[in-house]
Parts: sequence; structure tokens; C-alpha cells
Amino acid sequence: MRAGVFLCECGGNISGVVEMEPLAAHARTLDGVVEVAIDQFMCGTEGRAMIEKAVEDRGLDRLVIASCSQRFQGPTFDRIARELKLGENAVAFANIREGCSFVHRHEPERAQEKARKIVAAAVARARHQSDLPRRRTFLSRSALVVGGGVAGMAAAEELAAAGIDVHLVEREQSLGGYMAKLAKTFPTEDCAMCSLAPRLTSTALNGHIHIHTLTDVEEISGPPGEFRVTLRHHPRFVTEACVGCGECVAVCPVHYPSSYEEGIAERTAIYRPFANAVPSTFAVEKKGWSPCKSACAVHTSAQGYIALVAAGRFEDAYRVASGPNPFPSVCGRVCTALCEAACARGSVDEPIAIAALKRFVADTVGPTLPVRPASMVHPEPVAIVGAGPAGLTCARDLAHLGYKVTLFEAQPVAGGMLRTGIPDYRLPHDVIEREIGQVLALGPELRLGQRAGVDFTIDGLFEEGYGAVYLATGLQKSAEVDLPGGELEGVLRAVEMLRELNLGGTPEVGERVVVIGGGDVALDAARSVIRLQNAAGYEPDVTLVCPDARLRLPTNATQMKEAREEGLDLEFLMQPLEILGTSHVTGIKLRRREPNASDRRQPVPVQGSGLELAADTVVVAVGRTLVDDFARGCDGLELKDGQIRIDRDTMMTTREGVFAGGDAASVGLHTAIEAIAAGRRGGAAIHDFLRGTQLMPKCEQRPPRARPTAEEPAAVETCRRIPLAVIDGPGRRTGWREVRRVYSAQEAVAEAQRCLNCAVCSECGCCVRACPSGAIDWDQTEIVEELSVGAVILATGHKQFDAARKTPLGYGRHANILTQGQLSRLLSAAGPTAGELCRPSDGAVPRRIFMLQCVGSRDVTSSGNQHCSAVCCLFATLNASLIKQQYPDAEVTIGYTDLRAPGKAHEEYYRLVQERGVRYVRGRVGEILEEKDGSLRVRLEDTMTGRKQEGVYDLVVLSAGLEASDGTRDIARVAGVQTGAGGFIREYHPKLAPVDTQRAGMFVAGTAQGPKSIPDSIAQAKAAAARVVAMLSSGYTMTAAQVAAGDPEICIACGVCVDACPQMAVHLTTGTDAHSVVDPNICRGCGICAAECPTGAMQLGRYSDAEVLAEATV
Amino acid sequence: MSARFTKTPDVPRTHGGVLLFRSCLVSGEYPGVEASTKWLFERLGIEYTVHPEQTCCTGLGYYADLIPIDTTVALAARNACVAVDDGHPIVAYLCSTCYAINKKARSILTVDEYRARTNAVLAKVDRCYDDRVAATVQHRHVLDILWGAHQSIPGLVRRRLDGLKVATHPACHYCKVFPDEVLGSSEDYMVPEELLMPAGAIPTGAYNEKTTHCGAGFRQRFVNPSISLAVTGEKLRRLAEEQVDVCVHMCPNCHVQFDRYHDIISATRHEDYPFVHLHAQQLLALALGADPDTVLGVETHSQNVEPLLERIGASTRAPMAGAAATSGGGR
Amino acid sequence: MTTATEAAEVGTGMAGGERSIVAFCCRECAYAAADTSANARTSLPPSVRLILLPCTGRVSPLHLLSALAEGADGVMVAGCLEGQCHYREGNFNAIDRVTFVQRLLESVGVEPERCRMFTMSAGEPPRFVAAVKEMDRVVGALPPLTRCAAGADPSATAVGAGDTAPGTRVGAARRSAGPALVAPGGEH
Amino acid sequence: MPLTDRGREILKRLPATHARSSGSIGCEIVRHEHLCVGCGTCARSCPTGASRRGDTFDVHQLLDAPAGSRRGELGAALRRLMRNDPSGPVEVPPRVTVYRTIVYDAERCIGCGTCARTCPVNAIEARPPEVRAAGDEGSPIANVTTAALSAETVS
Repeated sequence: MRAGVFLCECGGNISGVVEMEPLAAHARTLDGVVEVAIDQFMCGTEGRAMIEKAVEDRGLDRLVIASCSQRFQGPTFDRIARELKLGENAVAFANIREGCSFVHRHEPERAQEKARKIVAAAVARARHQSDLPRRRTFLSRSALVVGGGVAGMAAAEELAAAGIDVHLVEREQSLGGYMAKLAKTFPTEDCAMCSLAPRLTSTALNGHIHIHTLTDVEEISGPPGEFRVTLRHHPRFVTEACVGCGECVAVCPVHYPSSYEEGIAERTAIYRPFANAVPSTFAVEKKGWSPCKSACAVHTSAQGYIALVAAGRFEDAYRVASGPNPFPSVCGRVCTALCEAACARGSVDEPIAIAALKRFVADTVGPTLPVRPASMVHPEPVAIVGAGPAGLTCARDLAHLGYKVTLFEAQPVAGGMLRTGIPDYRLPHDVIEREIGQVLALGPELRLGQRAGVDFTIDGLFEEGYGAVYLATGLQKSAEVDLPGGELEGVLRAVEMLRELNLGGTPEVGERVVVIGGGDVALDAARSVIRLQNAAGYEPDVTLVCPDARLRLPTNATQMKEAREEGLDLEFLMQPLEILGTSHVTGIKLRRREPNASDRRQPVPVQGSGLELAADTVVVAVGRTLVDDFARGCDGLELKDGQIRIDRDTMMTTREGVFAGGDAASVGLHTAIEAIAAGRRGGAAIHDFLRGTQLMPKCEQRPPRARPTAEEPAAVETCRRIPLAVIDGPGRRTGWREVRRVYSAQEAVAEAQRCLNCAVCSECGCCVRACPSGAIDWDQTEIVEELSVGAVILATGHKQFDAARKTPLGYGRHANILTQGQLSRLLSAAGPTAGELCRPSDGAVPRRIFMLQCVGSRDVTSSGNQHCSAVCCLFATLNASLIKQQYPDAEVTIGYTDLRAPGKAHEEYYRLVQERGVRYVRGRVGEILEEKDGSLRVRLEDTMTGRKQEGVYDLVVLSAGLEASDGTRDIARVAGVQTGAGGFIREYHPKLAPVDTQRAGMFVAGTAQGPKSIPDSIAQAKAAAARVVAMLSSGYTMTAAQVAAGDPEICIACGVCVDACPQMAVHLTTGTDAHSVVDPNICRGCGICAAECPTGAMQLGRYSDAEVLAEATV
Repeated sequence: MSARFTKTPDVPRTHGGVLLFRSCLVSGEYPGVEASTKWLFERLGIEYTVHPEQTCCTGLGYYADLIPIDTTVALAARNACVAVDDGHPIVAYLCSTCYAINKKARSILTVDEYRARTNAVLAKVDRCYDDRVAATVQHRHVLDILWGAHQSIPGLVRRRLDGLKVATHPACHYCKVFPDEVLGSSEDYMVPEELLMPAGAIPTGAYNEKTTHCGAGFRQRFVNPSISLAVTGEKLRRLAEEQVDVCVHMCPNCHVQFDRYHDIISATRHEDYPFVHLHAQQLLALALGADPDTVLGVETHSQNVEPLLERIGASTRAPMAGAAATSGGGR
Repeated sequence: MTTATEAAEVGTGMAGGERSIVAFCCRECAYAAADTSANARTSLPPSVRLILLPCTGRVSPLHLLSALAEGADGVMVAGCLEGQCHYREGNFNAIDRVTFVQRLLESVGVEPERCRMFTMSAGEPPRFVAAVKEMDRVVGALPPLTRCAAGADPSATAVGAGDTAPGTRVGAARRSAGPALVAPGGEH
Repeated sequence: MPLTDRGREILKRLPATHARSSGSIGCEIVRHEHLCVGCGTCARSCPTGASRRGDTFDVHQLLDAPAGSRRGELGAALRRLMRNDPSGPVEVPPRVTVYRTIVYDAERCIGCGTCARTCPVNAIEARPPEVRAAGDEGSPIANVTTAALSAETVS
């Protein structure tokens, strides 16, 4: 070491007590000291010149400055050393002024001795000082502001004014935050929106501010100066083309509680919270597909047409119901209604009667709508074999797409099993024929009595020029019966019998009939036989023998109940063995069965339980099989175990150009709705095939299944389903009239209003059609964006304490209890009541109003918060003042604990409002009771007079306190900043750094840091912005010299330093040679880790163990 | 209108080691409450015992300012020793007054000086309330134990209580003396109603003046009968407003106050309060098929409970005409 | 302005000049208070020499014991008030480390008062002055600290030195058979 | 043998003596306290919690520490000051983490040797068990009847 000791006389401050020459002489004796100089003002220009000359002449590499306190002139000499290229750690200080001369003026000789010691210590320290690296990190001149409330916007504008690029992220649909909900602000009573709107527009128009609404911050990583931020943009479903005209709101049928209106008013699914929202484009809240839509095979927007029915708009409802399904009336009657099983209302009381509502809509509106033939666009004609639900749906879709379609039906009537399989009492023929008529009206040609493979062949069709063929023949033949005696007279096949019945014939049946089977065909056959026997004058005596333990889908409990009411008796777990009789049936031999482990598979016969039933007719309904004569004349077509083989994704059979669907090539249950779904898929596949587009798999990507939030069902009044009128059981046997009546209009509307709006947007499509600029786009999905920003300001705000947590106060139970936020919405001119104050229960103007302070604040019980929420006293005073001005004869009483009005002009405002006649009573209320007429009895003890007071009021307003918002809790977790009581983000130092957080480069502003008023929030926002500007202004930062650093060789990776560091700046590398790594950007140089390190591997720049020990032990 | 309330969190099930702490008022006024509780414990498979050496908790005397606290603490300590020595450290109290006074004694006994004084007394009967006893004894209300086993109630329901509107009168000494140890919310205590919901009972949830007390006030009933009955009347009026069918209780003191004076108050105030008072355990036992006479002991009640029994189909008096009797009456 | 009282305060045990106290002061609070009191020309006992550290959290037991071993009669740590530390927790660590060193000194028969922690705010210079004077008075009242020469054989002064084998503490579970392992050497 | 969390949980419940009684697994753990630097790695990695950081500190660990190490310097300084031999372990305040003596509980130690392997300063020695002759009653773990094991744990 070649050190130079420079003694400063400090103009007599030092030399007046300590003789400089003897001190210099002593300094020269210290080893390593090659130069000693004295000057009157070492920090002056002369002193500086002396140092430069000494460094140059004597080649000094260390400077020992014996002068005043390092806190005072330290930076001056550091800069000199840096300019003389001596490095970052070349100067040692000997504080012989404040450390010696000033404090020992009366003991010069002891001061002299101490000065010598201080200089010697500094020289000893200098021997151990080594240069320290400083890294330069470039800062991106951009910042992220989380939270678009008044604080977030103020900070963003301030940063933009400093030329910094700002990303303003807001979770809600529009900027504005809590202030946008207020009517007026205290203490000046000026309108909140009037002061906020200019900020909103200037923020929107500011080029430097990029606004991201409906966006969450998912992750923040990396060091300060180059934070890597991941944003998740939730879909708005409305494009930029939206001009904000509001046509869509007029047609949206959904009513959903509005969080902006604090729950006292409803909004539609597509909405804009308030008029001058920024951005002004609307947004659709869509939680995915409602449970009913996801469960339906054709994904009908059931919530859509139910919402429209609830709004009384039956035409729109019919359009939504018949969109994906050409047979709404039919399905309203016979569908298995999986949607009702999935309905979320089922968890509250009973599912919505979705099928009945669809039937009501189709029956009332269906017949009235004229159907115009579709225009022919594509040249290739398409042939459809089989005019059942699958074929007809395919025909309708292809007709809409502009194809010339020809339907070939073997039976004399179209409709397939719907027409010939289901008797009138369940599906009247006129209904099915009407809906078939509507399909044919689009243009497809129907040729009856044409059996494929007999009257024409599939190959023949291709020769005639058809582009594609769709086989939808269904299963028209009863399955073979392998029972002995199956060919006896009196044994009927159910399918054929029902076909004969439905085609007008009257199959004759005996007096004692046994029906064998477990599906819907069996049940229909049995109930038809009852009616036939009744018509033939016999006493109905029918037994349905079902080999399984239960009737199979698609039958359901209601059908079985109706059958029992009509006198049918059902026997389960009975296996038929033999049909008795010589030429004609005389009885049937059966055996009872035990259900095995799962009674779906073959039940195990029980020995010795054989019994016989006398019967003169046996109807067999054990399934249906394929009539496969169409296969002749169509080479290359493969059949596999009774079904046409198709590629499930492209619906194409093994023969090019031939597609198949419905029961004949079923992918699921043999139900009407599955057949219709197969028809739609077939139509789409043929269109792709003919247009040559690549045959994409037809499975749709399903959006998430929406669920109502946990508390929605709980908040719903229970009201069971509106019952459907039914003809009484015996009365039904006499004829074929339809069993179940249809809803009346009032009943339908009442039933539809029970819907919980699970997905909020019911995808009814009304807004899409109504939008003049076509701005609504349902295909938007979430977008993830990565950003790099220099600094982050957290301004995520607060939320109101949930007053329902104080059960005895009755919020949520008693109608006429509001929170101050809700009252503020009522008093707001842009509010739901345009400023009129009206009681929620009866809308009357309340005359006696009571306001209760400190609800959930200053509360030591477990159901409240301990902190004071700072603004509620003034908020209540403001609202009380507004009420008194608008309704002078109103009596407003405020029950307070301590009326706190600390801000500027708050006390004067409080006094003014008292003069306006608002009464203040010092007392806390234990319970609020609701009287019969909705008025509220409030009991409190006036602690000033010590007397108990009890009053009856028309309206009670609770001043619920402030808590950290969900956004604040989430961002604290994501950003890794600490939170304190009440969940608010903890500032780094309550007095010295109120807007910093303990993470460098991250700042906090507004109510996210704690309850405060708007002016304080804005002040903090500007402060935070100033901190960011200071940090980013230089464009780059040099890491500090005084930071900790671990020596990888000595470090044993025990992690003690990691736990000790309050800044979380240290982490361990993994692997065999693991060691500690300190991030110089985050380390603040306190040295705690260095003191804790068990091996001394961790050292702090400028204060290493060697340096400190040297100075301490001289 | 189904009430809105936050569900009471589940607690671990108590399988055994329970000492059923006999209560003077229960034994004297409504022995059926103790019988129902025993019957329920057996149905729910909770092993319990009743110890002959367990004495009175002197709660009534202490609150009526007749008995000094030292006596009460000594007796509580002795009862705790009896429970722990007998291997049944979980003491289940039928009466909320016993519950609160014993918990209060437990906290007093944590102070060494008082414990030393108490042990000095207990030494005469060679008992000692040492750390082991203090650590193992647990003070529970019977409802806490039943709530522990509430998952198995749905399976044991024999008589449906469909359409029966039930409201809880929360016992002050359970909810207000140790509010943080209450199962669920101390201001909206719902355990009795949640125990009865599986049987189809309709809960009332929070209602006006739910947390107001029953008016008994230990000695107020005798010293200021007018005030005492006025408060009880207020509570009856509020319950009537809610159209409840049964008000369930968890402390014999309240039950006495309501059941004995219900008709008297109704007569003096010329108001009709069309509902009956039962202990929660009694109604639950009824729903699980217990016999109203031998198990519930309804004849000790002043009110006529017969209409309710008929409505549930548990009446043993008049033969039931026609209505489809549910398979009830576990004699 | 020397006042008689200040002179008199010098302890009787050791002449004012001989004792030396090393004070580790944090830059934000203690050293700032020192500078302020010095600028007000308040006189302090010359036995205390200040060492500047960013935070008292930087002080480790090694510094304190080495200072005492190398000639200091007392060591003093002066930091921020609890909860006011500029680095949030540094002073809490220092308080515990000073307590630990006190117990170490006590266990080897050295007066624990030779090592003390003081907390003050930058705005309270008088509190710093009082701390320095208190430390000076306390250390002054103590007999001079005896030290054996550095590196000398500890057994010369220490009592009952253990055998040379490095202290092993055997905790292996005794197997039923197996020879009992050597009794640990270092245990006294 | 790297233990899964699940394994660690089971070992915590399994009485240690049980696994050791077979005599064929589990080495002798010998701790050289004077070499210990107090980093706590052994406490953190011990599967059965046999080693854990104690609340006291044996001053001898400073006095006997090797000369070059950090504790050696502390010990040297203490040795120069000390007037009498340390009277016993000293109570350690909460925030001092490094100067704590590791409490080693032989009962819970199953002798897996993890602490010896992970100790960065080789202050712990794991002496392998003598291998028994085959057929000896203390035979390897394989034939410890599972019934004994399960009976033990089930109760």
C-alpha cells in the first residue's frame, strides 16, 4: 500500500485543539504511509490540488483523509479518488473534528492522543481496502402502473409528463376505480365525476400511456430497472369498431347485479359501467357456456331463450331455440333434457323447466313464422337417404348453405321414429308434420316410398349426378327375439306395431298383454296397448316386464310415473324364458333375477324363481336393428355390428362421398337430439367435402363451463318450479290427447325468471344482430403479453368492508339498510334513481335517516378490522349534507364513536354540516331491528349523556370501513411485497419512505397502502411517480459499491444469509458447488448477512471484516 | 324463505372419553333432555359415562351471588379431577351455565396462586388439580360433541321434520362468555338448526333480537319478576314474528323461563305465540325416531307439545287416522 | 467550557486516560446524533472512539470480542430505535448479538457490562451523549481488563484443560452388544 | 438414500430403535463439536429430526475451534480475555442462529449417515456397522417379520 495522509486544519476547528505537526510526524511513522500533507481546508481547491500532486508525484494508491465527519465530506473525497482513477474504495476517513477536536476541546493533550489513534485506525483500515466492482444496468425508460383508479391515473400522467412510457393495467372494464362511483367529494362537495372525467380523457389521449383494461398482472420477475411483467388480457368480446352507441344494451335480455352500482341496480351482460368510461367501448361479461348449453347435444343456448322468454320476447326466443335445432316443438316434448339435469338452479330448489319453456316458445311462435325458400348457390345436388330427424336436419342445414337437396324416404310419411315410433299422446303428429313442413319449405324435395337398394341404388344416385349422399336410415326393424315360441301367433314386434298404429292402423291386441323390454319403445308400446284395449272395450291389463333393474335412458322418472298412473304395472329384474302356447300365445314363462355387482351388465338368473304369466298377446321391444338393404348397390360401404362404419371425426363412411349419421351410425345414445346433432355434423361435413376444404374434425373446442359463484345461489329466494298441467291418469287412457299441457304465457315468464344467468352472457345473439358496426366478436380469447419495465407502481386501491359480516346490524337481511357506497350511488345524478333518495323496500323518500359509523373498523372482534378507515366520518357527513340540502325536512342522525375530520377544511365542513341540521350522537349500536312496516329500530347508548336512546328510522346507512381490495391482495402476492394489517401493502418506512416498498424499484400509492382520502392518494401517486422518475432519469444505474458479495470458494451454501436478508436479495445456486449470490440491484448494503455468515464467506463492500477489525483493534 | 347464514365449520369427531356432566336444572326440571342426549350419544356411537362423584357446578349459586368464587373454583377443579381420573377427560355440559362457569374456573386455575389455594383444599379429599389434569380436561357443550358427529345424522333420520320452521335461542353463557370458542358465529349461532336441517327442518337464521337474553337472569326471575317476564315476552314476540314452529334451546335455565311462563305471558299480554319450546337434543332425538314419552319426557313440559308430535307423526296418544305414518316410533 | 463536574466524573478505578472504549455506530441514527452533538460542541469523555458502520446489523460477535481482546476495555454498539432501523431489522439483530456476547463474557468470568447496546434516534443527540457517558462511567468503574498474551497456551491460565483429543460427542445409539465408545474428551 | 417427504413422515413415526435393532443397518454417528461451524445443514437434512438446532451454545466449541476458522478467531479472542473456564452452555437469543450447539438425539437417529454426508466441514463422522456373520440372530432387515413391523406401527 502507498498511502497519503492528508491532515486538514479545518480553519482552526481542528488545529485549534490538535497540533498538526506532531500528528503529521506520527503519521509518517506508520508503515505504508509515503506522504503526509497538511492544509487549512483539505476539502477546498487548494487541498484538492495538493492531493492530485501527491498522487501523481508519489504514485499513491490510498488516501487517508483526516478531517471532518465522513457523513459530511465523504462524497467529496470519494469523487476525487474516482476522478484520480484510484477506484471505488481508495479513501479512508479519520474523523478528527466531530470525533475528536470538537468534543475534547478542554483536554488538548488527550485530544492529541486520540487524534493519533484515529489516524492510525484509518491507516490500518486503508491497508485492507480493495477496489470494488460496480456494474452498470440499463433501465428501460418505462413503468408499469397497476390499478386504474384516481391514484393510478395521477401517477401515470405524471410519469408520462416526464417522458416515461407507462403501461396502465386495470382489472375492471374501465378506468376510474372507486372515485367514479361517488356522487360528490368532501369537503368541497364538488361532483366526483366532474373532477375525474378530465383525468380520464387526458389519460386516454396521452400518447405515452398504454391502457390495458380487463387485464391481470400474472407475474413480475427480474431485477429493478428491467422487470419482466406477464399480463393476461381477458377477452372483451367487443372490437375497436364499437362507437359506444348502446344499441346492444337495449336488446340484451340478461339482468345481472352491477358491481359499479354497488348491487342496488342491475345491468345487462353487454354493458359500460358509466357514461364517460374509458375506454368507451362496451364489454360482454361471458363466463363461457352455461351448464345447460354445455350439456345439450346441439349446444342450444338454453339460457339465451330462457332470458328472452323472461323478457317476454318470444320471437327472439324462438329464433335462439330453433337456430341449432329444426325440431324445437318435438324436442320440447320428447327430449331427455340433459340440460335440466345440469341446471345450477337444481342446487337451490328445482331445475328450470327448460324443455317445457322450449315447447311453449316453439308452439306459440313456430306456426306464425313464414319460411322463405333458401336460394340455391352450389351446383352439386345432395341426396339424403332417410327423412328422420338426422336426415331432415342435414337437409335443412344444406338448404341454408344453398344446396339442392333430395330426401328419399322408404315409409309413406317423413319423420322417422319421431313420426312412426312415438304415439300421439306424447308427440302429436300435427306437431312433427308442421316442423317437417317448415324444413321442406326451405326447398329440399321429399320423395316418399323410395327404399334405397330397392327402388334406387346409392351408386345410381352418383351416376345421376348427386355430389354426396347422407345415409340417415335409422333403425327401423325390431331386434330378433331368441325366445322359444317367438314365432307363435299373438307375438307382436313393438316397432312394427307402433308404426302400424302411427300410420293410422289399429293393431288388435288381446285382453291380457305382456310387453317385454326396458327402453322408451317398450314404454310407448305398453301405454299404446292400454289405450287400444280401452278403445276395444277391454279393461286395460298390461304388464311391462323389464329384464334390468331400471328403465334405460332416454326414459325418465316422469314418464314412468305417468305410465303407472295410467294403470301399467311394471316388473323389474324379470328375465323372459319362453313364450307358451301351441299356435296362439297363452302365457309367458319368466324367472326373477338378482342384480349382480353393477346391475347394468347381465343380471344373474336366480334358480327356482320361475313363474308364469297368462297372456294372449306378447309385445317384444328389446331394441331396434338396421334395415340394411341400402347396402346393396353401394360398393365399398362397410357395416359393422349393425351400424354403418364412419370416421367419427369426418362423418364419412368407407365409401368416398357417402356420409352417415343418426341411429344408423350413432356415436352416443339413440335419442332424437343426438340424431339432430348427427344431422348438423353431417351437413357441415358434406359442405366441407363438396367445397374441397380439408375435412377438419367436427369436435368443437368447448369454452369453459360457467358456474354461478358460491354466494349467488345462496342469495336466491327459493321458489319451486311452476308445475305443468297434466290430464289426470285414468282420463288419459281414453284417448290419444297429449298428456301434458303447455305453459301459459304468464307461467312461462314466471318460470323463466327463476334462471340464475350462470354464464351472464346467454349467447342469445341479439346484440350481435343489433350492433350497427358489427363490433361484437365472440371468438376473442385470452391473450398473454410480456413486457419489460423499469419500475412498478402499485395503486390497486381498496374495497368496502362487507357489512353483512356484522350479523346483528342486519345488512342484507333488512331491506332498508344501505352502505355509504350504495347511498352515494342513490344520490348520484348519474345513479340508478338519478339522485332521488328512495327506500329500497317501498321507494318512498325516507324522512328519518340514521347513519352508523365504524362498521367493521376500530373493531377488536374477529369479524371486524382494527384500523380506523380514515374517510368514513367525512363520507357520512358529506352524504348527510347532500340529503339535508335536497330534502330539508329530512332528519339525519349520525351515530359516531369519535368524529374524525383531520384533513384541510374538514373540521370547518363538519361544523357547517352541523349547522345544516345534521344531528351527531356519540354512541355505537349493538343491534338494528326491522319492524313490520320495514322501518328500523335503532338502540344505542349516548355516551355523552349516559342515557339509552331508541329511535325508529325509515333508512339506516352503515359506514362500512375500507379493506385491501382483492386486486391489492393478488398484486401483493404476485409482486412479492409485504402486506400489513387489513391486507394493505406495507410501505418500506412509515416516515422516511412512505411510497417505497421493501422491493427496490416497486412503489405503492393510494388506498392500496392504507385508508386515505382522495387528495392524499393523489399526493402519494405523484410522490411515487417522482421516485420512479428519479430512478429512471439517468437511463442506467450503477450498482452500489457498498453491497454484499459472497466468496464462492469459502461459501458452504448453508442459506443462513438467505434467511437473514430483509430484502430477499440473496439466493443460493443449486448443484454440487452451490453458493450464495447477491443481486446488487436489490441489496441495500446493511451487512446483516455478512455478520451472520458462519464461515465469513459473505463480506460487505467498504465494511469487510478485515477493514472493520483493522479500524477497531488499532 | 330459507335463511342465509355461513355454514358452521366441521370439527373432528369425538368417538369417546366423554363425561356427561349432569345438570341440576335438567335433572330437576327436564330429565328428558338428559335422556335424549344419552339416547343420541348411543345412536351416534359416542362412548360416554355419567360419574357418581361429579357434584353440582354451583353456577346458579355463584351467579345469584350466593356462593363465593373460591367454592365454585374448588368444585370445578374437583370435577375436572374426577373426569380425568375416570379416563373421560372430555366433559360435555348439558347446561350452558355449567359450561361457562367451568371454563371460567379453568382460566382462574391457570394462576399459580389460586391453583395452590385450591389444591390445598382438594388435598383434604386427596385430589390434586395438577398440570396433567389441566392439560387433558376439555370443556365442551353437548352440542359441540353432536356437531362433531353431524355427518352421520342424515342416515339415521326416521321422522321427517319437513316444513317445520326452527329457530335457535342462543344461550348467552355459551355464546358470549367465551365468544372465540363458539362453533361458528357467536352473533348468529346456527349449530342446533344445522343439526336439524338433514331431517328437513327449515332454519330461521338471524332474526330480530336473536342475541337478546331469555330474561331469567338467575335471580331476576325471583327478585324482579315483572322485568324478567317483560324481556321474555319481548323475545316471544320476536320469535312469533318469524312464524317459527319450534324454538330450540341449549340451556335448561332458558328452557325453564320460556316453557314455564310461555302460556302465562301469552295470557297476560293477550298475544298468541303459536310455537313450542324444546331442547335441541330433544327435537333431534325425535327426528331420529326416539319415543316422546320415555326418551323426550315431554310430560314434564308446561306447554302442550302434543300438536307438534302429531304434526311430525310421533304422537303416542291418539291413533293416527289414515295419514301415511312414517316408520317411526323406535320404542 | 470545561466544568468541574465533567472532570470529576472520571471513574476512580482507572485513570481517565488509560481506558479505551470502541463504539460501533450506525450511520443513520447514532453517528448522525454524534455529529449533531459534536457540532453543538458538547464535550465527551475522550476514552470513546467511534467507528462508522452502515447499520448495527453489520456488527458481528467477532468484532466485539476482537476489539476487547486487542485492547479495548469496553465495546459499545449504538443503533436506531427499535422499529426505526433504516434497514428495517438491523438493530434487532444487533441487540441479540450483543446479548449473546454479554453471556459469552459472563461465562468466562468477564464483566458483561463491558459490552452494551444503546438505541437512539438521529434527532436525539443528548441520548447519544448520555449513552457515551454512561458507558464511560460503567467501564471506568471496572478493574482494568486483563488479557493474556495473544496466542499463549490457554492452559496456563485456564483451569482443567481437557485432553488433547478434539472434543467428540458420541451420540450413537448403544447397540446391545458392542463396546461402549470412548467417553467424549471435550466434555468438562 | 434420498428420502421422499412421505418416507420422511413415516420415519418420524417409526420408533428409531426398531429399525436399528436389526443391527445390520445404521452407522455410528460421531460428532466433532469443535469442527462444527453451526451452519445447521445436518439439522435440516436429518430425516428423523434426530439433529436439530438447540437453544444453548457450548462455549468450548469456540475455544477448541481450529485456529484458522472464524470460530477459531473468536475462540482466540475469548481465550485471551477469559478469567475462568466457561461455566456451562449459554442461553442463545432468538435472532442468533449460527452460534448454537446442535442437539443430537441418539434415540431418534437411525444412523442413515445423511448428516455426515452433507456436513460441509466434515465435523460429523459416520462409522459403518460391523457386518454380522450370516445366520446370526441379528440378521439383516430382510427377515424382520413384517408382522412385527406392522404390529408396531398399527398400535
